[in-house]
Amino acid sequence: MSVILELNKVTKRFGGLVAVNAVDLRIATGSISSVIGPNGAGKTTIFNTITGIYRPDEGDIRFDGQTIVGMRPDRITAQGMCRTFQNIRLFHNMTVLENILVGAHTKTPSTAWGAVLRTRQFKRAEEEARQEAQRLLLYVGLPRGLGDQLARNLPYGQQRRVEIARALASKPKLILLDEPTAGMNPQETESATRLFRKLRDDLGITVVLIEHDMKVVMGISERISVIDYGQKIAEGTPAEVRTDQRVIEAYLGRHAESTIISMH
Amino acid sequence: MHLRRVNPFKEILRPLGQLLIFIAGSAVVISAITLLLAVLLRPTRSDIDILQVTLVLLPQVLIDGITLGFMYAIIAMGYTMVYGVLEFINFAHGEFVMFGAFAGVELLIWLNAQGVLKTAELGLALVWITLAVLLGMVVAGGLAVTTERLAYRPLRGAPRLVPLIAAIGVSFLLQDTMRFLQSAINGDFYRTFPEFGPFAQRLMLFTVNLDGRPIDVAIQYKAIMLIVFGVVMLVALNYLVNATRLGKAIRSVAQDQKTAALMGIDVNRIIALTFLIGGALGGAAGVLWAFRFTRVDPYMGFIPGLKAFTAAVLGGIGSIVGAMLGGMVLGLLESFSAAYFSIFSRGAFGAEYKDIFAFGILILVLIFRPQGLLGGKTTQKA
Amino acid sequence: MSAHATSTNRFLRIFGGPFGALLALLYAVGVTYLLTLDPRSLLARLLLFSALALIYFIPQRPAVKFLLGALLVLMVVPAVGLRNPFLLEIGFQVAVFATLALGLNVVVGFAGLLDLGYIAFFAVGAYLWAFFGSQQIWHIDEPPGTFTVYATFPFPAWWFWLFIPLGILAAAGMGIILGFPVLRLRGDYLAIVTLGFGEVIRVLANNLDKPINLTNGPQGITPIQRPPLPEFLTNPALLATLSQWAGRPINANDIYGFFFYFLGLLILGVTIIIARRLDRSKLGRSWTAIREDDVAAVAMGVPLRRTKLTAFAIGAAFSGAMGVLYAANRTFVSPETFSLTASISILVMVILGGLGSIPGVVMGAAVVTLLNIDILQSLSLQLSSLRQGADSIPLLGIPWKNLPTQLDPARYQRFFFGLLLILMMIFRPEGMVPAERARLELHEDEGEAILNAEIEGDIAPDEKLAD
Amino acid sequence: MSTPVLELADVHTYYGKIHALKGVSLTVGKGEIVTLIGSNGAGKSTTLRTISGLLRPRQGDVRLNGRSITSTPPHKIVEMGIGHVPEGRGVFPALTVLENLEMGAFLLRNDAEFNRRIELVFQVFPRLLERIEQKGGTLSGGEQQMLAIGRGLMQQPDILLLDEPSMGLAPLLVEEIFNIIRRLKEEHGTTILLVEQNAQAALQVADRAYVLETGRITLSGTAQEMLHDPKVVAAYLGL
Repeated sequence: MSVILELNKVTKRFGGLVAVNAVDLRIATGSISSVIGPNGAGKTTIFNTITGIYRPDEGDIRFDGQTIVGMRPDRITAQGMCRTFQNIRLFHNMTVLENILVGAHTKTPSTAWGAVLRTRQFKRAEEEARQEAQRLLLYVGLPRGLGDQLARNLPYGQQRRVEIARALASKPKLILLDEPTAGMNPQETESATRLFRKLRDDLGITVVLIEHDMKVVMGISERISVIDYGQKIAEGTPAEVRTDQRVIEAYLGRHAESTIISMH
Repeated sequence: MHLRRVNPFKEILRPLGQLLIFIAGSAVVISAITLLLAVLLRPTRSDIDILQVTLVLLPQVLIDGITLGFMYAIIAMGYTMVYGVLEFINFAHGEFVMFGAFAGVELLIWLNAQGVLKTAELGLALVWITLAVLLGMVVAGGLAVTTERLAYRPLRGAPRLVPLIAAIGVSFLLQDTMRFLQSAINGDFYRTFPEFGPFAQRLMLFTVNLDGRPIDVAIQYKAIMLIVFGVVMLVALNYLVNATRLGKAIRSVAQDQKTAALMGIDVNRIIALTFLIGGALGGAAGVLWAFRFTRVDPYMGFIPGLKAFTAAVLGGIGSIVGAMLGGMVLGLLESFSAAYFSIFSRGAFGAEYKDIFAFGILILVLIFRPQGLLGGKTTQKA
Repeated sequence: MSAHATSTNRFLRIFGGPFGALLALLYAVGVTYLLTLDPRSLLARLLLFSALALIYFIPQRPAVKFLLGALLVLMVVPAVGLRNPFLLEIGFQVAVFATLALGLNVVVGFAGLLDLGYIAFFAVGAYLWAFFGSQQIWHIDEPPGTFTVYATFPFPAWWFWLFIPLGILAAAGMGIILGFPVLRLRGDYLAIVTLGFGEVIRVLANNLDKPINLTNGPQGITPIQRPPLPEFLTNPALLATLSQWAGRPINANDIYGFFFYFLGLLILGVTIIIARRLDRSKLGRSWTAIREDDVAAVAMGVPLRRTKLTAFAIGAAFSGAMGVLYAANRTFVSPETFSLTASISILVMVILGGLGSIPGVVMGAAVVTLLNIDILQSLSLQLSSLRQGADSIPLLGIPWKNLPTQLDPARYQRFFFGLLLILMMIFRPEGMVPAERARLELHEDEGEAILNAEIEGDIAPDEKLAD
Repeated sequence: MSTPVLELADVHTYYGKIHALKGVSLTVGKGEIVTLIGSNGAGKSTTLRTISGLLRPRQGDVRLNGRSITSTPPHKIVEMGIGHVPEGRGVFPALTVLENLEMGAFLLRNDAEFNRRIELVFQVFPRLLERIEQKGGTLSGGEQQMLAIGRGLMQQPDILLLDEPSMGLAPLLVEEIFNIIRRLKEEHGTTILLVEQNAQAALQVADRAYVLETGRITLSGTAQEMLHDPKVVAAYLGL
């Protein structure tokens, strides 16, 4: 089993606060995994550290066999890793299609000179990027006509999908989804979960989620890592994690078995 | 248990102590660097004994720097407070300073015309100056509140560029408004601070012996007065913000307006009051500035405004203590660079470069420590 | 452009169809006639400008609009300019400032980086040609005011053409030099630092007369060479013909008026094309993306550093070219031209026209330039002529001649700029001709957008970039 | 029936052009817990913000204890007896736990009464007493929610508006928060209007419920009825 993403003793501090404390993580190529844990446990900080928004204070992060510590976030994206955000960070005043085109930034070969001179190559690159964006729009389950809408005018659930389409436009090998079903109703959550599985099954993309909705986490993940106070306290299959005493104490609570319904 | 009691004594002594540490600390560090430079450069210069010149100038340069530092600190408070509550750089703050200066100077010119200034002894002269400062505070504070109401309040919640651009507009508008008023009434647009009282006299402190030559170290009454005004204002503001109910309301509005409203705080009123306080401080600084540099004109607010902003950023914008430290450091640096640049470079670079120096510092601070010297990361809004 | 046709108001609708085109043409001809009647009339000039603006807004095909506009700009203005060279001067200045405004628009409008020291790049271009295109090089060891007069220039005048690309490069380089340290700054901090940078350039221009004399200090550099005119333009026969048309003697100096007018228009045209094409390219999207949310943009693979630097460099490049042209046109360059007021006045052009909107910015530049060099000046002239007479100010009863000269409207540019900025921000922040994007924002759909409004306050950029 | 503590009659609220509430009417009686459920964007938070005056309705009436507060500014509404614990908690990050609680009693000038209230808060949330000198921003999510509710209690309001108190909390903490809400009603008789995504948990503690869909109330009844209503079950309980 090959490993696409590997964290070795990664530590991130903010002033005196240790947000992530010597965390080890191994994500198998082609797997679906989740990172769970109480609010403020450091899950999003782990994502930010992996994607280069923060630089780890200690430890090593290897993506596809190569260390990415100190690499700029845009370079990391170009290497084939992309993400969505907890609180949806679309470019609100750009159209849906433009949003996806920005996602395709590293895969669009047009240059500024080409744009000024209107070269044939520029026109072809733009046209291809547009078609690809349109295709992605349909792939994530959005209607065709949505491309020219401003992103801010879309309802919440659709915004989440645009964000995924935007991430997919960079042709990632690995996608990090930060609370992708937060604020969705049960039906939306279900269809989103189907989409995540499709990403792996059809496109072969490795998927890592941060999620609070235990139904999603338990239903989709092959492996789960549990984070508390910046440390990894448990790891394993859903069945293992569900019965782990420390996880129950720190996170799931006594009624874990019964409350696994729709608690986001 | 009485949880809500404030110790007023502590709230006065603490900022006073901080202020003293800031002044002494930055003065010592900057003097030491300058003297070190002088020692290093000494062998390269045959024309003058550079160390001696440096030492002779030093006391005056220090006093100039400290008085300037107080003025920057007082003006910087306005930036910092408004930034604290609205996260917005009030570009027109320098113009409040200018309006305050004109108000004070006009009052003194009028008093002078009545003949009451000529005969003023120290005590009475102090009364007149205080009156002028108070009038400057009232005018500038009132102007700040009016500006907030008319130009900034309609823009609340707009993208950040919008109020900033409006503030630039206010700044320009106020400059030319004053120019127009002065031109229409006086025929010309600048005014001079009338000379009166014994402020030019010096208080001898001590004499030092340098190579057998005695050098008198004295301080002008004017400088003493500027320092006293500065201390009083900084301490009073600290007390207001840290120890009063109003201060608590200001701090909570600064952190989260909506929640503050849900606590029963009238957010609009608090924002208006913040402008009032900031503007009044600016107005006071304006009168003191006029007192120090004599001439007032409609464009005089720009440079002190910019410098004070630099000071606020230097100390950590949003932090009141930071504004005091930033003001001191900047005032001293500027006074040192104005005095020594030319001497150290054999006249190649004159005092004009002190502004470039100030901006250089601003850029360096923003690059390496964007939160400023004292700004913590904890104050960031979620 | 066609998007305007859909939102046309009732007044503009009468300019639709072939009849409307004819009507617009008639209006243009009427204005031209007025101008020829009295070439010095401010009203006629304003009407000419209104005709140009009208042509932009009317519901006609772009080709028709273009033709009508070209007619006015390329034929009517030069023709009337023969009789009143001031018109050409205004045209030239509009072209210069429109180009500057377009450059600033790249930085502020497209990339969202507020630059308050933009005039510095213009200064770089201007001083570049001022230094090499004058005799300053001979004076480098002399303090200002002690000049010996030399007969020759160090470089031939045709080097001007070489210095236009050099000016572009120098300004772009300055843009990058400014860009580097401020890359990490946001919004208001950036504004203050760029303002400081602008002041630094001005202070340097003012003080670099020692230790070596590069800028000649506050006195400025003069004379600066103009590019040589081609033979056929200065042909005595041509000049004679033109003099006859114009009803006044036309000399080589007048020809320079035409020369700079057309050269300015050419550079403006190229600038418009470049700005438009960049806006609709990958780079333009990257600019918008970092303006909207830089963290998300970086996470999508947009290189923050390079994207911001290109905005600074390209924005600066436009004004570098115009700086060279301006120095040649004036034959004199001094620090006064590059004040903060100048930077702000360019910002006013961009804001007034519409942030991010190319036609808007050009229009804003025209309005502000007219205000600056024509309207306020004309009012001042009017006032000073009143001052000669014995009349009194109505209502106040004060004789005009007692009015202080300090009250000349021309001295109150800042007042008008300030007022314009405030009013625009309060009532129409998107500008006279809003960018497509801003217009879309205003026509948002109702319906399901409730949520977005509801959560807007809660979406905070809580993550900060580490780098 | 006596006057309800809170009454909304045909309230219409707009965000600019967007018609967010299209005629919402509801009542909350003394000592009741009433919950407002609905999907994201239905207008639940908008309803609370309209009640506490952060938004002004364009039409309709909001009455507190029979008095109209429709055009009263938010700080006055607080004074009149509405405590609003906003979505996202709104804890002042740079103030300590104690100072945050003090802000809740900003309008109160009586020290004895202040001490009485804060004792009560510490009784409900002993964890806050342990953290009394800690800065609000350094608390965990659950503790911040407790602080926010505690601060609401410091106002001793006639009615407490709770906006998504379980949002972003781990299952363990969600349970704890709902236990506290139940205790507030049972032991202190607090009147509560609760907005929740987690309809299941909300209906467990509530007496009555309203369903809000795109700005309109589409269903109302007792919590028990709701728990068994097939439409509610399908749309909000996800079973």
